[in-house]
Amino acid sequence: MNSVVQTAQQGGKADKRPALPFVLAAPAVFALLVFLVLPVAVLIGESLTGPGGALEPYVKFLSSGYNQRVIWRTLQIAGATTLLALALGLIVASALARIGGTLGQILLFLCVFPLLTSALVRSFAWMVILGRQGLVNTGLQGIGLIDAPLSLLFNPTAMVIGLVYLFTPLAILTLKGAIEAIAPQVREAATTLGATPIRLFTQVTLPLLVPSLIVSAVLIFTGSLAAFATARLLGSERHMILPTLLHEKVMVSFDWAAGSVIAAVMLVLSFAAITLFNALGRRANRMVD
Amino acid sequence: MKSLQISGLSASYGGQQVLRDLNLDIPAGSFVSLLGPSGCGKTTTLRLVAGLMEASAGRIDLDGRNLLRVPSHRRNIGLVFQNYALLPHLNVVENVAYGLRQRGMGTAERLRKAAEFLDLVGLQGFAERTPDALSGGQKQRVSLARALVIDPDLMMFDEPLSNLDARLRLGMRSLIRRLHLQRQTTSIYVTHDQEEAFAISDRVAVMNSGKVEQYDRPEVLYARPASRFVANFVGFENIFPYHLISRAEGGLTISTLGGTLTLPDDPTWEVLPTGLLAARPEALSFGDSSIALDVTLRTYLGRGYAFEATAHGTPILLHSEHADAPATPRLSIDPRQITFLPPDQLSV
Amino acid sequence: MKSLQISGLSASYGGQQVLRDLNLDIPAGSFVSLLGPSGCGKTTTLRLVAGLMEASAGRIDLDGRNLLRVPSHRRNIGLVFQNYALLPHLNVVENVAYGLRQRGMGTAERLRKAAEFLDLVGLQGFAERTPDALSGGQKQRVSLARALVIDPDLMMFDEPLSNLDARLRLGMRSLIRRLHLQRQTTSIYVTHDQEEAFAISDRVAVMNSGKVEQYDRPEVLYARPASRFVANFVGFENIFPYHLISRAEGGLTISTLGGTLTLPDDPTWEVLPTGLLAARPEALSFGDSSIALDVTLRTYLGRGYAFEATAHGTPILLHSEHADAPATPRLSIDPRQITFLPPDQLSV
Amino acid sequence: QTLVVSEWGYTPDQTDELVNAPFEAEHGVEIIVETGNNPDRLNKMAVRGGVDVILLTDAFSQQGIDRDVFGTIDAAELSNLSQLTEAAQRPQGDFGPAYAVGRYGIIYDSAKVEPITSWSDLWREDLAGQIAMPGFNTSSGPMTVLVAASRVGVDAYADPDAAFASLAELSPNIVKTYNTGSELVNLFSTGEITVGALQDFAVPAILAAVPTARWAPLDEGNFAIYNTLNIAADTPNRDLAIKYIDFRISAAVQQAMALAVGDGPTNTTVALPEGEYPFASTPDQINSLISVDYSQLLAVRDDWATRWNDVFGQ
Amino acid sequence: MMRNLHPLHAVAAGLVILFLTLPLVIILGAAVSDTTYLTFPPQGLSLRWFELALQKQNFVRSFFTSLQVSFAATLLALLIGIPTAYALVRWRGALPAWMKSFFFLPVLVPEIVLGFAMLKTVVVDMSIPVMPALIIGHLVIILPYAVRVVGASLEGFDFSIEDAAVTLGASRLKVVLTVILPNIAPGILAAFTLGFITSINDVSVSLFLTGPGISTLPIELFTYVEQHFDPSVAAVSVMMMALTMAVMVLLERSLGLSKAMG
Ligand SMILES: Nc1ncnc2c1ncn2[C@@H]1O[C@H](COP(=O)(O)OP(=O)(O)OP(=O)(O)O)[C@@H](O)[C@H]1O
Ligand SMILES: Nc1ncnc2c1ncn2[C@@H]1O[C@H](COP(=O)(O)OP(=O)(O)OP(=O)(O)O)[C@@H](O)[C@H]1O
Ligand SMILES: NCCCCNCCCN
Ligand SMILES: [Mg+2]
Ligand SMILES: [Mg+2]
Repeated sequence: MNSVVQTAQQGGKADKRPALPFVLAAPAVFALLVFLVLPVAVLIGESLTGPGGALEPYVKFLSSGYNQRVIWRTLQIAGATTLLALALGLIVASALARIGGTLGQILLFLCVFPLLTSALVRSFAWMVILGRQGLVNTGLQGIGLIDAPLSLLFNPTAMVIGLVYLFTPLAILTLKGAIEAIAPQVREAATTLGATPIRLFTQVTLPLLVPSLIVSAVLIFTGSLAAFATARLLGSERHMILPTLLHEKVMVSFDWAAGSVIAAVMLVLSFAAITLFNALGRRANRMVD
Repeated sequence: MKSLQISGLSASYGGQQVLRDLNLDIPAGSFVSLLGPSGCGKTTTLRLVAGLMEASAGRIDLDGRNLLRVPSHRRNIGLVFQNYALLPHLNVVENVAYGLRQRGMGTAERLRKAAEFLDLVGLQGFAERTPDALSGGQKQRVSLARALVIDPDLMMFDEPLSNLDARLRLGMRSLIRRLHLQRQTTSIYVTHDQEEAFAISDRVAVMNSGKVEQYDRPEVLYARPASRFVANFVGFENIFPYHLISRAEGGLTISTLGGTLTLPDDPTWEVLPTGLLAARPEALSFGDSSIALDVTLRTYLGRGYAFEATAHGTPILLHSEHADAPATPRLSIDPRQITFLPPDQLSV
Repeated sequence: MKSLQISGLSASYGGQQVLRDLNLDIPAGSFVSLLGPSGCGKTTTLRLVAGLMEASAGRIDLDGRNLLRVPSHRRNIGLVFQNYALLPHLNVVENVAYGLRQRGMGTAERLRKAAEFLDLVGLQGFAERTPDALSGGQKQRVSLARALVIDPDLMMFDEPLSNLDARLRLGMRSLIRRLHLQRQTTSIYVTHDQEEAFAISDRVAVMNSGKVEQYDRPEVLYARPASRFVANFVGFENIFPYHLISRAEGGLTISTLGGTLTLPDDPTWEVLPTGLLAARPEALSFGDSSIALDVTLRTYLGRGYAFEATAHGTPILLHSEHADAPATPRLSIDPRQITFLPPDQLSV
Repeated sequence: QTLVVSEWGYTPDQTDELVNAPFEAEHGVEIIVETGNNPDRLNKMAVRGGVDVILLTDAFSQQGIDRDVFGTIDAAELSNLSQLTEAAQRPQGDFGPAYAVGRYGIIYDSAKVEPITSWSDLWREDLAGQIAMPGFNTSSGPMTVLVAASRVGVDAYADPDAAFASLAELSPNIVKTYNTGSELVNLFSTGEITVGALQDFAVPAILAAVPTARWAPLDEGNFAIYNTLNIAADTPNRDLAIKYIDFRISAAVQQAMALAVGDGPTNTTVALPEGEYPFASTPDQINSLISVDYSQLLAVRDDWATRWNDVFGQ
Repeated sequence: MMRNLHPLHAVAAGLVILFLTLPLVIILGAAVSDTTYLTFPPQGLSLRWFELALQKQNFVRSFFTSLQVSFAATLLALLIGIPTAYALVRWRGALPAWMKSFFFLPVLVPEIVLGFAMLKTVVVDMSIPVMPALIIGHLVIILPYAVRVVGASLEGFDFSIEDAAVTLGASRLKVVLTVILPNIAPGILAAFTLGFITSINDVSVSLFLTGPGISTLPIELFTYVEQHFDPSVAAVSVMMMALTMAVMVLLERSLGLSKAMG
């Protein structure tokens, strides 16, 4: 308790009730412990029980060539999505940061609105666009570029497009905030010290965005890793990724043991991604000079 | 050492014009302050010179070369910001070296030079810190070193001390003045603190609503402000109308504040038949003139007391060495601390 | 009008003690300032009196009643905050009426009374504005009215003017002083600005590291600070060691700064065989003593110039009416602006 | 009172009009329909119950039986049972009857591809990227393995390597493997595919969208798929559930559904007017259908699933 | 307005914004198409798919289930999230450092994993019925938003106004009611909106938690899209977007969206 009082914050509250913050947070902590931590722990616990040792289910799962391909595909799709969404997000965010007034607000609204509609609806829209009779094919046929419609749906590219569409608004929001948080004087200082616009971007803006890029990357990568609806609607059984495989095992083949292993693998990948991105972020920050 | 000429400079934000036909001649090697109230256009002027925004009209010449054609990052101007504007992801020495890096100087060389300038501002041993581990005063020193190290043709300061506490402010003020005397870089210094402007500058331009209202040596501004606006800004807190009754050999008689005053004349005064008399509080005290006072508040100043009073309905601030006002207080004026101004309609 | 006694008050944050055995006696109806550097415990003292934190030892009595037993919201203390602390979701008049509402006063009555206090602070016509539509000075007036309207037994101000610009600060200072003279509410005023403390207070407590170092009338503090710490705080910027050579009828001779000085004696001085001489910059000028100066920087002050110099290696700040230092500058001391202090080991 | 019926939800309007609404009216009960594909519904029912009657294809009802999800039904409880064909009465022992029989075959767009007359035609080079076929976890998925095996003349159970090698050759022609018949209808009507391996219940919908579509007469014949009705082991509404099943296998309902949505009737007393039907409408047609031995299939299911994934999960 | 924005940059940004906007426009177009399959540009113009969607019992029933689940879950999330956010911001140093990250765990655990885990533990082991299970599942995914958004509005909060209110005579409870809550009302509303929208759009967690006869609209839609590719899904999507838009406009009207989101 003593350390609690010691660190009591600004404004001078050596509070008379050091337990109060704990009491206030207790219901939420309880809810998460019982309904998140416990279920996930149980799941992982049960996945670690093979007849041939705790890790046996994992060895079995990971040694299958098919599963390896699923994992690799999942990572590739998540990686590609992350890079593309960050790039597109950066383009829009840096533009929006310079566009003020009503126009800026309208554009921001347009960028954010997709975030408020369900992933389902948004993936569904791409089915309409990429289909044989969709906008792209009719367009390309209309201008005579192709004569037979292309098969654009139900493949990893379609998934990546759908996911980039899903996550770019998130990148825009995060990055726009971060860009605006850079004091204009910092950029002006660099300019008066002789930085050309390009160097200003690479030496000042970009390094200062690293933390936000990392935050976005983590959210996008882990989000793509888990994107079930998009994978189901835009991918196909032939291009399973971990979430669709998990669903297949749990709800279709009723193989919950395999489902637990996949869930654990997904958790590990998510946390590994977070750790990796954070390490990258630290590295990038160290290397800026 | 280069000179700077600003001629006919105008600028606006959106539709609102904030600089109107501003002229300023800054001799090579001199230190000039822009003094004026908030919003009068001081920062805008610096930004135009630095190329951080565009002028709508006018010229800026550095030693005769038109600066407006040079892109901002090639102007070779050292700018010190009020909020320091250090690059948060670089440490202290990297910040100082940043400008040298843009100029293509090698790593070893620029770090050596940056270290040298850190010495100059008294920050030996802080090279490896990041900006957020510095106090305000230390940040401002880094900012100063960073601007100086590129050997700029012109140094500019935008209220560099206003985020520091009173004591630090004095130290930094001395440091800036000393460095200027040593390096003689032509400098423009923005402040709204009259005392600071006077202490540090060779010449001061008092700005009002986007124009220079008076541009002169501090001593002149202090003693002979040219307008009510400038007078107010340099501490003539009492300004009231007078009528000239007579000005003759050695004596000046005016009627003001419901009474009549006779003062020893000063030939440098421009006394119109009707105008304003401006007096610092130190010039006014209790005495025996025909002007009666009504004292409303006394405050202790340390050396002496200040009294708020009214004379003939006009509020007046005067000083006295004594704690108690006389029973029937009357005004006395020290002619060495007053000046005369044209009436309001004529002043701008 | 109630008196306040603080006795043996101690308080800590976590393990760190910030007030140690603080004593302060505030007579009913008087206006007392707590003056001290940042972190010395001024705010902590106010918070203890207001009941916003708990003391580890000591008593606080309001007219003999132990305040520490009364819960914070029943202490009936008006507190004016540096950052105004207006309730942002209420308009001006509702802010002022907030305390009355807590006291169960009816709507019509409390709005009428709030309006009356808005008049008092010169904010007629601002009743319906929200706080964010006010300037800093206006916010502080609302805050003042809000604290006054509840007719508190004690008014407390925590650096109420430090967020205002210089001009506003003077106006508000007068307003607070005037209101105090009119209402006579016992008041504690926290500031780290010596001039402000002196201007506004009946008595000033200079605080240092959680203790009161000197508590007296401003005039006494100004002329006879009791310690180096207080001297520094009230403007004795030059403090240097001396040895007493002789003190005889009408004359005092000391050796200091590598020379010898003879001054007309002042019986109120406490001159020890060895100690510190404290002098304001105004007390020092160029003259003809045996102490040689080395001038390093001149700055213009308006009325006169300040010179930074060293005497026998010690940095010195002195004033002069003239712009130019003599060719071989020597120190002169005005005995009316100096005082003597015990040597460092003895002072706290 | 409510009765929860779990089914595919493929033709909700007709089912409601011809089956559920009349039943509700007669028994004063509200029917809640839960929809989804076979495995989803079976699993949810197994995990959390709440379903009274479930409609599944025989492959999945067999799984349900193996997992003890269903209750047994005594033949005497169903007044209409005896009217059903032999095979439909007790297809899986003491459990529910089959109310419809479907065929697994091929449909193609005659305007866009050459006629198809054999299962082997699926392997034709001109059909590259044109075909959709059922995923492995559907009723008819594994049948494609049998087709692939017979194409190269081997027994899929005896020589799965050869069967799946044959299947692998089909892979380039497959655009998508689907999970529900309606998915296939979408693919067909949006032009994503021109050839589909499918159960015949989806044919009317495809014909409605693509009039040039043709059901292929296959040399090797079609596979039979029975749609069964079962009750939950723990249903509190057992009586009503049995009544529902009895109603659903009645001649009147089967006839109406046959005409409205093309469910192949199993009730021998259903008398359809002479004509061409998109389902096996005569005893001959029904008897010529190829039957799958589910006990054999379920035994190799996991192995085949892995092999299938290796082929298609590129 | 467009301070030194390079034309190429502006064009690139415009294209990306088009990429972000177009799909939703297309859904709108597809919804009013007169064809039985989904297509864009629409062929013919008809509202029949809207009509049809509103006649589908499953859609209507699941929509009301969704409303109930999302409303209950969001309310609960706020109820326990507001005190948490307050504790985290107000006693920044007093709570263990891991506490803040703890509340963001749900964001880091893939939803589909959470759904499966809850199916096993909450549904099967604890035998919690469908409706409460759905509400709990949604509560867990919304909680981080509630904590973060309310926390953000408290972040700029000047807690000295609490002290001011106390010295003016308000008890601690009164301070909460008359000072804190009114001042973070915009944040609470924003958190509510965000949580509600997140919840009502959820697929991955609900997928495992819906049960016989009790399903949420997205799950019904999901099942439907996989089976029927007709414009009624587009029509439902458009109606959902309209609802979202209405909520946002309402929020903007009553508070100013920028304020609420900030
Ligand atoms: N970005 C901007 N957009 C619109 N108007 C602006 C902008 N920046 C400044 N202004 C206006 O231009 C005028 C001059 O501003 P400027 O910043 O030059 O004043 P300043 O003299 O530096 O004031 P301060 O002492 O407050 O820094 C002011 O009226 C200000 O409101
Ligand atoms: N909440 C807190 N937790 C820990 N230490 C604190 C806290 N508040 C203040 N302190 C410490 O207590 C000491 C006294 O603080 P206090 O706020 O009373 O100083 P002050 O005299 O009001 O200073 P200032 O002029 O800066 O307002 C300081 O050392 C400060 O760092
Ligand atoms: N109208 C009922 C149709 C029965 C369809 N059986 C579907 C099997 C899906 N794999
Ligand atoms: Mg400025
Ligand atoms: Mg304080």
